[in-house]
Amino acid sequence: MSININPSSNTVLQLANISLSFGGVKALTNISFDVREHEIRSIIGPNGAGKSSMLNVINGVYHPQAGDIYFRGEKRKQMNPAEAARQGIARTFQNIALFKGMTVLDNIMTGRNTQMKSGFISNAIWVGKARNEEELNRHKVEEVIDFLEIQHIRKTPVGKLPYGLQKRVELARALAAEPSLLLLDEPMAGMNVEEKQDMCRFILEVNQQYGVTIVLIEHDMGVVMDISDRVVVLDYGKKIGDGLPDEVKNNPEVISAYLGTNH
Amino acid sequence: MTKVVKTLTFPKLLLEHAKAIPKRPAYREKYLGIWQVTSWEDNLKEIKQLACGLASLGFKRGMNLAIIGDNRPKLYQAMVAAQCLGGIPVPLYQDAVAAEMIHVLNDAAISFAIVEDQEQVDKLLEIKDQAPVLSTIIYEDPKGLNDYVQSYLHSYKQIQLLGKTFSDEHPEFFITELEKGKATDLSVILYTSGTTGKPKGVAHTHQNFIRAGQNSSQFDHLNSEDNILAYLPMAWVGDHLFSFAQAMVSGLTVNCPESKETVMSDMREIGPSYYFAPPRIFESLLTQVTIRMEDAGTIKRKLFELAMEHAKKVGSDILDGKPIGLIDRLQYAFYNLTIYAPLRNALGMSKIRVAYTAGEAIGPDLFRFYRSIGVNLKQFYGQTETCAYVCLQPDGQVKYDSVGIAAPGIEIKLADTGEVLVKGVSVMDGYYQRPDATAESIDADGFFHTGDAGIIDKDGHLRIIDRAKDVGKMANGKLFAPKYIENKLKFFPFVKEAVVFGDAKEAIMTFINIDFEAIANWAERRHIAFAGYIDLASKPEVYKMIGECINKVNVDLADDPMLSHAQISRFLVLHKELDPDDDELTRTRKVRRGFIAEKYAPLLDALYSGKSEQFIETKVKFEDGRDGSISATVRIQDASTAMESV
Amino acid sequence: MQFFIEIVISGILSGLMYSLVALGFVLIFKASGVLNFAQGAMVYAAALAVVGFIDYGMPMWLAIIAAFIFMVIVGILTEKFVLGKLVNQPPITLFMATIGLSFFLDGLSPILFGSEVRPINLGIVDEPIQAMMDLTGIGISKLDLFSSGIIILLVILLALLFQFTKVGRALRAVADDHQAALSLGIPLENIWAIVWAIAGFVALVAGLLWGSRNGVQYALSLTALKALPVLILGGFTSVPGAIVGGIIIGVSEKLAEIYIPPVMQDAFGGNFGGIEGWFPYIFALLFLLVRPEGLFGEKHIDRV
Amino acid sequence: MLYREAGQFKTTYKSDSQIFPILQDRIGMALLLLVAVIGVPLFASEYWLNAILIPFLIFSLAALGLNFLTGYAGQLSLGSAAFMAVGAYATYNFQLRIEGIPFILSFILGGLSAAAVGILFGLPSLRIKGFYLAVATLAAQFFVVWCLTKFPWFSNNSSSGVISAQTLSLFGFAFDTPVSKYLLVLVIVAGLALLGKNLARSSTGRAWMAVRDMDVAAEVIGIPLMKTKLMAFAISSFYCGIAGALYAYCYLGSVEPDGFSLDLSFKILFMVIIGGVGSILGNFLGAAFILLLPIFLDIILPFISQLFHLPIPNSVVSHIQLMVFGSLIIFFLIVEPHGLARLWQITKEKLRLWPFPH
Repeated sequence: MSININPSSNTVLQLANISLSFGGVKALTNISFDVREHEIRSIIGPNGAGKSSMLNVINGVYHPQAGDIYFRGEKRKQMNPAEAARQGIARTFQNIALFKGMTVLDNIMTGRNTQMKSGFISNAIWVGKARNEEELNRHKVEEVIDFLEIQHIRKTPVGKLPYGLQKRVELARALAAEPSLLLLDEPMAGMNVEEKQDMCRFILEVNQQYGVTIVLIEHDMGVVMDISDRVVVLDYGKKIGDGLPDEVKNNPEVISAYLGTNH
Repeated sequence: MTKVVKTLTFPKLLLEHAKAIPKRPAYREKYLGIWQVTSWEDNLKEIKQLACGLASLGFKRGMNLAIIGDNRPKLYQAMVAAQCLGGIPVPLYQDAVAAEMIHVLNDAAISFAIVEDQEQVDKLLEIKDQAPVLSTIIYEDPKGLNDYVQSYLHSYKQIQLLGKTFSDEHPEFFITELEKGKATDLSVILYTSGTTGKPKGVAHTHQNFIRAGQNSSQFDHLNSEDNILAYLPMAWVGDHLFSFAQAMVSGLTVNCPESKETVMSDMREIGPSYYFAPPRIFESLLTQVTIRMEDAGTIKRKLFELAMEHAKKVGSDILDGKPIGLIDRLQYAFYNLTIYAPLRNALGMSKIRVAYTAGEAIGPDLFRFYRSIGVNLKQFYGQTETCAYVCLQPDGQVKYDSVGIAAPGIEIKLADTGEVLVKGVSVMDGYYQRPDATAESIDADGFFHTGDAGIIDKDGHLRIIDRAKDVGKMANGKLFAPKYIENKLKFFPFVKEAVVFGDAKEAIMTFINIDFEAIANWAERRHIAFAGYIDLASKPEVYKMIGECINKVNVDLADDPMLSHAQISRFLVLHKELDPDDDELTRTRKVRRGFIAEKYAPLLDALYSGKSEQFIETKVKFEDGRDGSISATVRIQDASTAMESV
Repeated sequence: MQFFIEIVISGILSGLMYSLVALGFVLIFKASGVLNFAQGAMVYAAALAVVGFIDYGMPMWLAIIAAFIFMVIVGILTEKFVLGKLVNQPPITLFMATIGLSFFLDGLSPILFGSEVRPINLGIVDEPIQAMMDLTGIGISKLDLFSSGIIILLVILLALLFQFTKVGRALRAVADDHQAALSLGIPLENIWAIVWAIAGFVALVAGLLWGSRNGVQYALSLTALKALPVLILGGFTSVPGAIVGGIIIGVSEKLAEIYIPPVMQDAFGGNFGGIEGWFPYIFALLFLLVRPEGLFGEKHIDRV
Repeated sequence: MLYREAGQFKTTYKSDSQIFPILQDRIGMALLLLVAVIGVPLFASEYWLNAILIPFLIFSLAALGLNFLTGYAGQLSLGSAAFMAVGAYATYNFQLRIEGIPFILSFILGGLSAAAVGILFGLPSLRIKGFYLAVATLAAQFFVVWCLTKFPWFSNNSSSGVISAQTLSLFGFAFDTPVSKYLLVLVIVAGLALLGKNLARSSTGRAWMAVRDMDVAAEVIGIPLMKTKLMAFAISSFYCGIAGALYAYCYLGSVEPDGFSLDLSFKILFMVIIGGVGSILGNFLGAAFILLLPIFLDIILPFISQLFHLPIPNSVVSHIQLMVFGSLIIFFLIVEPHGLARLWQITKEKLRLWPFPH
């Protein structure tokens, strides 16, 4: 996997006064924060605080009514998912969004689609270009499979896998795209301790070994405080805290927000 | 096939193959989803680069190179690389915990180590202070290691790059160093599993293993077309003979599985033509077969049973080429099409020409099963000190209770204690820096004392009954051969381990270790609920069933005039599985009877004092290395003995 | 002008007939999220049942009751043996199952009730109302008017049912949230069975009305195809949508029938009649491209 | 049971991603083709060729076309017959109006015309989903058939739009015997099936399945929905178009627009469902099943009626056919939503595991 560094500034992503609402319901109100190159940036907050919506805004699944997004210095009102992907933003979803009808291998291969250029005609004829490209990308994918230690389920249909492994496969699919910015939506939700440890290990290695910038949503405070460089706290769609883990931990507003809900 | 030359070494064999069969695969390794092939010429290139790299780091003639990891081509290549420089590879058991490694590292004065991955690196770093000489660690798989800062850590790749530049500067270096090698140089140091005391380093010369390899290869006509699956510890003499010596001699292809979990499926993919496994593996395979067949439909199961009966009847005779009636042959052919062949296929044994087993006595039924479905399974005999090369079973004269005849170039005789003595090509140079120990085990006439008690039957086949020292006398002065009885017990699929006591005692007692998988399955089918290992082990039903097994053994013993007195009178089922990590078994899973006797003294006393149950608490080491203890009240039961048949 | 009005009115009236069939679709879709392609086949079956029972010697009223019972049974069996077995399957699968169901019914009902074309006589003749004719010169068939009346009545009836009965509330609840429906203490299966029964009743009414116009024949089964564009237009879940959509389709279709073919005739020559087969679809489709959520449907966002 | 996979290891991704990775399958396929190319022409009767094998192959192709759209890309279509019609009529006109055009070329052009129409009616799929789209495809069904009937130009002014296919000839060789037609169809269908399989296992196919299984996720990993969906419509229609051309030229000889009715569309849909959505093999199984079923019923029903001494008039027979069709669809959707193809897959797995049950 290639390291993709933007020399111009070390702020990769800047969100300015983002507001988002569905019909009348306000999901996000006037939220601003930034993400720096190579950091692990966590977004925390009680359920329904708008964390997932935040990610959806970042990679363009939702389009905010107000506010601007600066990605790699480029200003835009909103992102478009496919374009975001082509620019190196990959993500996983809170409730797994794998392609149920396909094998693990194929699922991860779809992560390479943006890199695969051969048209449908050469695909149909198969020999030559398309095939070489297929093999090249298969090799890349196999590296990811090796990295995430899922060799043994390579050819299993994802539907048949236990939850923890599915999460891992989804991460694999995201990594296969060789992203520079990786959005993880509760990658450890519903995992047992062992699975969580593995997942932590992988996230850290992705971040350190391949220099991928990571925006992380996670409920497990222990994990968040351990691995993130900086933390944003949302509550009812508003930002109530932002800073280093320790700062956030001792922020009274945050504490009160969390006292209300049990996390 | 190469002639035996006084100067022949493994590196020189490498050169020969690289010249003679450059394009043939030397190694295959399942990696990134496919079998990555290393041809003999590439093999040479890789090894040359590594060797030169090691040299440039200061690895010199006479030094020892520790090798730790699962079976990987790069680690096998590392062995040859060391030998090219006149160094000596020292493979360690990769699943040993760090502490266990200290002794070997110091005993062999290891300064260089080539290891597989982060796991092994961490172990070495953990004990580096206790192994002062250790100065350089080279890892094959960089995963997770990139933020390790230690200056003495290098990746395999780096070293090979170093080697490239080095050999560019000194083009002649590699070949000259290689040529300096003599057949009488040490080629490897293998550490004994150490049933008793600290492991000793067994030092072998090139010619030891080359001759053992050549003779055995000729014995079974191995050639560069053959395939073997390398999945047993590299530190174990068997693997060194099969996956290294014989491979280097005959040029056969060594195939390395993707991971421990995938060995079975990888075996299926490769379909080796030459295969070794200790009895326990053949046993667990058979257990799986029986378990899986139990869920089959009635018709299929009936067919299977019929096929198995017919196989019992004529299978092994057909394999031994004995004359068989036409009808039987036709029947066999039919079953072969419908059952045997698919079964061999499912086990990945379709292409096997020769399969060996050794290390432990193998159950007759087990042994016959594989032969009868057309797998040419044979036994051999040997130990670390003899390159695992003493006796072999020739095709056509295979018996389950013998280990075959003296192998080419080997002379065997029995001491009057019944101990087996061996002399010949494969006998070690000596224990590494232990002349005392060497003197103990190799006598003036050059015979190595195996420590096994055996007898030689009428057609010259050797039959091992027990460890010589374990063949004790009972209080009444009659012969007591615990291992012999233990093996008989272990032939039952439900008995995983058995420990028999009775030396200098008036009665014979035994601990049983149940095979959890098999018995759990057995229990489920009888709707016997159980909470876990301990609970299951203490179930009356289980005791009843084990009791029956023991009775069978007693009946069996009664038939043998020499042993009819040595019947089991009482037994108990242990509440925990005997485990190498708790030192109850050796790494090669031999029971340490003495140690167990001490550790479970209360139970043993209870057996002899006639109690019907006994509480005990035992220390255990958990997988993650933590210490803990488990306790249970173990039931004890009398066994029904059989009348001596006159 | 007069002519135009006459067309519009007849359009409205025939549109209401479409609405009636569409209504059947909506009911089932609201309750169980199934697009019941067999609705047309049910109309056919119902009508056949009526004439069939009459042939067996029942009086009209009894035949109708018997037919209703028959439809209820069909509905319940469908719920039990088709949809009941397909829970948690993707909607498309359920849809295809109903296609299978429609084939099944199209095969079954003629076997039970005979396949030859027969009239239904509701005692209302299909002729213009004289008085109105004299007054405005606009001819409206009594039967059409009667039918429309029935349909409006039916809609009101359903509305009341949905508003003021426990079952109705359950039905509405189940439409937006199965859990909520369960909390009302009515098992889903029953609710669905009831819905199918109601749909069966609607089909019966449709069968009677259509049948009384152009006789009971296989063509009735194709009324489903009439209703589908109405559904795209009005949305699968909206009763008013079905009504309004039906009227829009009916009117636009009639107008198109009159005004488009001549234009094309001038352009290409030849006869371009019979556009009612496709016109509603293209019309609805174009409408949809402008307003994907349909007439009354609300925009929905994929939650991820 | 006949599988002997031990020793069939893959040393390259090429060999790992073959269509038939297992040797025994490759052998089986080779034998099958051998029989189809040599055995059938030698032994099959005219009836078999004309009434069963040729339509079987043609419908398989049409089903394959629909399967791309519905099975792989998840866009349900009820208008396949319309695209077949476009293919048939376009080919006819290219033959008719372009002097000495090679028929292969006219077939391809016919297919492309169908593809164009496909894209046109696929456009709604960008705004609407699921049922709405399914219903929308009905528009294509009705509109196309109507156009072909009403615009005399398409049918060269023949009454009620009937066209009678010109004889196909290549380098002076005329495909006018059943055998020659059969072989022609076989070659075309086999070729297109191979291309189809390649598509299905390529990035194109994966993009389709991704859109089918979860379009949001697909978009998020950078798969352009519009391009992917329209391509599915185009390729699907192309295949249907070719099938339509063969239908007219190698099967019926003369066709009328009403021949490409909604019933035909459903027939093809059923082939896909019963054969297996999202499978190449399934289309062939499904086509065979749907084609043979009526024949089977025709044989079996009289027999039954004799058995129970109850006369079954022909009208009833056709009704029973409807019922059987209907109940089979439901049966398959309930019992095996992935159709015969999955059943075959399961049997194959069993054979591979033999003698073990699992």
